[in-house]
Amino acid sequence: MVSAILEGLVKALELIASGDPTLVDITLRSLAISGLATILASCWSIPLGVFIGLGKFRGRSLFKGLFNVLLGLPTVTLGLVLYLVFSRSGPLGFLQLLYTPSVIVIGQAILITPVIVSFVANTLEAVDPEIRSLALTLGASEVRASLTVLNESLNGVLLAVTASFNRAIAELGVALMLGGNIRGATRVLTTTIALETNRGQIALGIAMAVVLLSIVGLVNILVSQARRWI
Amino acid sequence: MVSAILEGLVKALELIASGDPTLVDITLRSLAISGLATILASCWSIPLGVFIGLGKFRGRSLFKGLFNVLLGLPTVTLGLVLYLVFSRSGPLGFLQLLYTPSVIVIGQAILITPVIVSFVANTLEAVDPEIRSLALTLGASEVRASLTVLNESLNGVLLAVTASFNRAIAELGVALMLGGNIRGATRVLTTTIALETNRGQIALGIAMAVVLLSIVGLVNILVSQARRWI
Amino acid sequence: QSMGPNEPHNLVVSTTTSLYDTGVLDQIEEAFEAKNQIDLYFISVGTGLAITHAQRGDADMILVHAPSRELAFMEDGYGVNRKIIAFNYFAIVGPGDDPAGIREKSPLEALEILVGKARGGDAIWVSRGDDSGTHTKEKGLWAQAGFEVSALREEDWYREAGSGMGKTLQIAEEYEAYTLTDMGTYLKYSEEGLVTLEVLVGAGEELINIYSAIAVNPDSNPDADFDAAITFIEYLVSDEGQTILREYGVDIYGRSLFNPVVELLKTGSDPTTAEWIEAAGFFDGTECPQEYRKGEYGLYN
Amino acid sequence: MIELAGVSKIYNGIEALKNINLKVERGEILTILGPNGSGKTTLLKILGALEMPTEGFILSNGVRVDEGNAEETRRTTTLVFQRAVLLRGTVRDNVAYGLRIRNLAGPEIEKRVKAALSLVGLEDLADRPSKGLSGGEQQRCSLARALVLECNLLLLDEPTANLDPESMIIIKQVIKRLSERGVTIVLATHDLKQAQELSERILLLDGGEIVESGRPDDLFLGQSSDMARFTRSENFFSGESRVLEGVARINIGGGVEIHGALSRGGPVNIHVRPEDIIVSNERIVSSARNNLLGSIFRIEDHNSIIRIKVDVGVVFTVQITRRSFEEMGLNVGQEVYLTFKASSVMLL
Amino acid sequence: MIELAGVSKIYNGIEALKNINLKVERGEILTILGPNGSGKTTLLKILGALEMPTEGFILSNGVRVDEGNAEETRRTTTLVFQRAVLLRGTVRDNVAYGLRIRNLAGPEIEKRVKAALSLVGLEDLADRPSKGLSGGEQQRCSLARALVLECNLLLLDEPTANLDPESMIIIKQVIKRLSERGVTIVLATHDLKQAQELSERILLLDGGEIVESGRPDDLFLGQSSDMARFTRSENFFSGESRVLEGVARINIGGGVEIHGALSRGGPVNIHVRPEDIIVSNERIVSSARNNLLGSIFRIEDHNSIIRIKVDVGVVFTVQITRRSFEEMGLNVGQEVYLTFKASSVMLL
Ligand SMILES: Nc1ncnc2c1ncn2[C@@H]1O[C@H](COP(=O)(O)OP(=O)(O)OP(=O)(O)O)[C@@H](O)[C@H]1O
Ligand SMILES: Nc1ncnc2c1ncn2[C@@H]1O[C@H](COP(=O)(O)OP(=O)(O)OP(=O)(O)O)[C@@H](O)[C@H]1O
Ligand SMILES: [Mg+2]
Ligand SMILES: [Mg+2]
Repeated sequence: MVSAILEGLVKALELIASGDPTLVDITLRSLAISGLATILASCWSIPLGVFIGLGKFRGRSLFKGLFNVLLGLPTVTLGLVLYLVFSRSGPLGFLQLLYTPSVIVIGQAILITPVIVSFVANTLEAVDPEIRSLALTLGASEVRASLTVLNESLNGVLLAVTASFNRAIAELGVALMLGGNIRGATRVLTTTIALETNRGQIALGIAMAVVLLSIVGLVNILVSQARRWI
Repeated sequence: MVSAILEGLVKALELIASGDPTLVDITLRSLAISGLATILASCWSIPLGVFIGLGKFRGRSLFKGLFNVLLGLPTVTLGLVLYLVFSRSGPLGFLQLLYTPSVIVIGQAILITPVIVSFVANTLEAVDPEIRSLALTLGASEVRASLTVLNESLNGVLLAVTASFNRAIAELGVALMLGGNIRGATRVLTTTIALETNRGQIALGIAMAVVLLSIVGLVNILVSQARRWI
Repeated sequence: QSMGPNEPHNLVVSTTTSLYDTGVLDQIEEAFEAKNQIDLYFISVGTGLAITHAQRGDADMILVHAPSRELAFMEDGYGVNRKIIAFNYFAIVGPGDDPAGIREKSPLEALEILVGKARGGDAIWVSRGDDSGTHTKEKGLWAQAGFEVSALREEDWYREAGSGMGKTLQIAEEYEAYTLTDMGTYLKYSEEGLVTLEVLVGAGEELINIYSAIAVNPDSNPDADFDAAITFIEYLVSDEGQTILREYGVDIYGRSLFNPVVELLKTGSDPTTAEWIEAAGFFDGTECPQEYRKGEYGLYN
Repeated sequence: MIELAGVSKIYNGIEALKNINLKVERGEILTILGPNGSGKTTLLKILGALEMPTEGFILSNGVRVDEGNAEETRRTTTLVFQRAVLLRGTVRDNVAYGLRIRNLAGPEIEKRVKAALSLVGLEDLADRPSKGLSGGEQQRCSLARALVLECNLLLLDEPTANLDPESMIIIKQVIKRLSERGVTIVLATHDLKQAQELSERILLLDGGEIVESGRPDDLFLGQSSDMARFTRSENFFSGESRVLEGVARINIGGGVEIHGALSRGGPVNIHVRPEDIIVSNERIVSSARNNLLGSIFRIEDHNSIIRIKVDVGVVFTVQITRRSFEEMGLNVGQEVYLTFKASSVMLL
Repeated sequence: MIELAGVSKIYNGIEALKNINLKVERGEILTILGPNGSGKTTLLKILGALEMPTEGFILSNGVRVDEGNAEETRRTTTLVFQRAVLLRGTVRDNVAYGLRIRNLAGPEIEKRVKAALSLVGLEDLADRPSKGLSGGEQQRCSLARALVLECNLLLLDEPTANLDPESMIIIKQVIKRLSERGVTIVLATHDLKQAQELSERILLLDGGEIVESGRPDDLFLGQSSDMARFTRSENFFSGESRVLEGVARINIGGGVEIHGALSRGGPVNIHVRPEDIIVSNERIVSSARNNLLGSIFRIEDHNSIIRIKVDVGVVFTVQITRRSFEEMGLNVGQEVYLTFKASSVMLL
């Protein structure tokens, strides 16, 4: 039965080699959705992580704990809650975003927010606190000093961001509940994998997973190359 | 209609207050499975993380990249692959572990391995390299020196471990594919949430999610308290 | 959705997983979209969630196979214009050596024997346990056979998978157990070599599985694309739709997965089956009682 | 230009500074001396508006500094840390940091960075990554990074630690030159020679308090006991004391026994002020209990005062007036007697 | 006891050490001097088996050290880093670390830690978390952490930087005492006085090479040009040179112009060896082009040699024999003429 795995590998190669248009479509959609979600989430999560990691306010550890806990939010639940919010009879139903790629972007962005926040905060805490003082004494504003600290721990921040991308592209619950796995519209790699698996098309499911992992691998390699240039 | 969420919260409180035996059963099982998985995974992942984080061998960055990529392994796929391995006709079928809690423990342990490895490796890389030299010059063996570095970055390591526990207890794919969500045997919090959601029992699904998050919160608080004593 | 007349409409169809997973809807979608300016959006979920979607206005119609719940859905004012589109049979499957000895028995008799054997430790039953159409059917069967499901649940041999059909089959396979399955999923899994369970009881009135389409009531949800829903239902019961349903899977499985129903009910070509369908899937002698019909679409002529 | 009023600083219950009152004038070079942990670094951090006092306040050009306006103060003030902290990137990146923040034009930055690097002798290392630098190179990089900013107030925390002699001289010259140009400089150091040569005013901290303050010569020559205790430079001895008939006989090594009016036995630390010792060519017969013979091996001219180092087995420093020095015709290599009273022996 | 043969060390293309041959004997105190970046730290790291040479090898008690047996060497050797690195936990935890590793019994650890802490004067801070320590306290903690191990080979990288004068004296005493007990000590420092007082042998590194090596007095008094250039201690001047008729006239400040046999104009650094200057009571008429009048303000006796500092506007150091010193009857405050040839002016 492990032959199914091998079969899946072979099939994956075939699919990739043949440039199967459905596969290309789904893959590009996955990339676009999770990439956007990662960018979107970074926009608010990195500043938030910096705030929590470097700030000196009351309740900081509580705040940090909260995001740690949110790491444990199951994707189905998040999918469900957001479904209720974006459903036509929900508070944001008027936006008519349900079953569109946009809402998956939003959902995944929310999903990965605690990942980025937690890890950025933690990475920053590990940076020599003197770095911040140094930046300040050289005339940096508080914000600029935070950016400097961030820059010192760029490796950690990049890891947080790529890990969150990996998490986003690999998650199923949100994509399924909010996107609905609609063929040609919101079908992404994970929903396809789940579908094929449910359909008993195990080799195909594995093939898609191989594609997914290749994509993730490629993105990670690109990022780590880009890192060298920073 | 966000009232469903409120309803879920109320229901969660009711369920918790009433000490519903099924709920207690499922919750304890979730805790035990994911807790064991975390402990198990830590046993091999922390040393591996140390090895990758501090080692100076060829292909280190490749190795590290691999684990980063594995962060992006969808749980369904992992579940599927392991299903093929543990199913009766699979290579480990003779163990008769499929649809038992043990196999979920194994599956989740594998799932979170890259989480721990990646983050431990990264945390260790961020530690002042002089710490290792210091330990060596004070007479520490290579292993002892690595432990000292680990100890210096205990915060990061603990975060990696709790994050991986959070991930394990929140994941669905492995629990469903390997455990089968069998009532009274392998049903855990996430599979229950998915079941109730699919049944359209939204409030109940949310209630279970609230329970899950409370558990995660509790565990995280306990760990961070314990951290003070180290 | 308010779209211009020439732009394609999105028609959101919440469908039960076991139907969607057969793949038949993909083929129907292609054929239908080629003819209509309507873009079909199939959302494949559990029966309960499919109904929730429709209730909350997130689907324009549903495809399900749980007549009792369909009636409740319409009674609550959420659905109208129900139309039976196809049928097939559930099957009781089990290990080839059939330790309980139920092969070829009638469904209810088979269940009775099975309980006896199971209580003696010779058989295991795996229930889907997820309130799906199949699960609803199973519960009905137990009741018909004179058992209280709530009591059976507590017995050791009665296992609840709480999962989809495919997973349930896999669990049954692992336990060498019996289970109730829809034909489409079973054939797929069997064909793929994922299960070696055999059909032991595969026909009989009690096992009939009726698929129907219900449009969302525009009174409950004015935004629902009612016209498009009716267009699609009409297509499903059209000759073309029925043909696709009949022919789907023949090339793969050597037999059809679904039986067309329109012809059968209209012409009375197979009175026994028609009778079974009416008994299991009609309410007050009709697919859709008058009060749950809306508009003049000639669906019920 | 900057003033501290009643400043205290407490870190987790540790009182690093206690009630400091201090005024630093434009263009002066103020040196802070003090034992380890006496609060020098803390004082500099407060002057640099990097830490806020727990009590009291700072006035910068008459304006009270608080969290809100600290940034302004920091724009015209810079602190070189005791322990060099370098940012990622090259030496050049590090030195350019403060200028980039100030949005200077590229060529201007380049010019100033180059000048600063050549000042500290790091021009060849400009493109080296900061991580592999040697200790002194790090220190010089961090000095250059501060100098390039041309701030009004330059705070230096042990700027010459880890520097080689040449760099040390250069940095001293740079400090002098900056001060002449009106830059105010406050520096903490353990290099007493540097403190004496460089500064216009010295502050001696101990236990977070200012225990002494004044011009270098006043502090170093007319040594107060605080200063003397701190510098340990002259006539400090450790030894075993035996008390016999109310007089302590203290063996301070080198075959020398000193008589002191002390009642403590066992190990003691003692001090004799250079001013309290009488030098003579002949042995003096008097009530003074200590009478030691030794040879002069160094003579230092401090205008009206002459300081002589005499080796009697251990080295004593003696301070006499130029007049007696000339009258006695003392010179190196000459044998002399040192005489002092038991009551001049102070216990530390 | 430890020997380096043909050792080179290259970091990312940077040659930190070049072909070092060195033998360190049991119980000796060897001081390494050298400008920043000359390889002192690198040499210590190699002696401590923390870094392996890129080329050449180390013999520890005759056994070649490699990755495999480095741990053994490290058990009996310890290095105090130039930049103190402290572990989490308290000062006490830090000092106990090495003993814990060696699985010593609890009471034994406690006893030794206490002794080590009181040696460096940190007994009161034993339970302080290591993170909040002042610079000097960190340095002392890291010294105590090494001393407590009682290793055979103690490597110290600028052990007295950041220390206050009292601690500095204590550490010097500790080093002396350890050496008497047979501990081998190699230390890198920029404190020339300390090097001169403490060490039995000095090594001068420059650009990764040993450029000078010998007993302190030989190096400091009979200064070789390498040593002189490094220490910059005496008769080093910077000034503007104008070349007129083949002779450079160099204005070195203080109203002093020196004539040198140089052909370089513009800013120059020059050096005159103290041995090359003649002292006289009367003005000497001779071919020597430099003739300066000044007054003696310090005289130092170094047995057969006397060193005199004369202020002629700038300070010159002159070295003469005891005999001429006595014959001339020189003394502080006295006016003398300094005479030296243009060819004695060396360009750096
Ligand atoms: N890890 C490293 N990577 C790159 N270059 C290094 C590294 N360590 C040292 N170097 C370089 O090697 C040379 C010698 O460095 P080393 O630290 O031994 O000097 P040092 O004599 O101790 O200087 P200092 O007096 O400043 O402490 C320097 O040029 C330094 O920049
Ligand atoms: N962040 C901190 N947390 C706790 N204690 C601190 C902190 N910073 C300084 N201290 C303590 O305050 C006192 C003064 O420290 P400070 O660094 O100002 O001393 P210093 O005079 O600079 O000493 P050194 O000569 O060793 O550099 C010390 O006892 C030190 O341990
Ligand atoms: Mg300090
Ligand atoms: Mg060094």
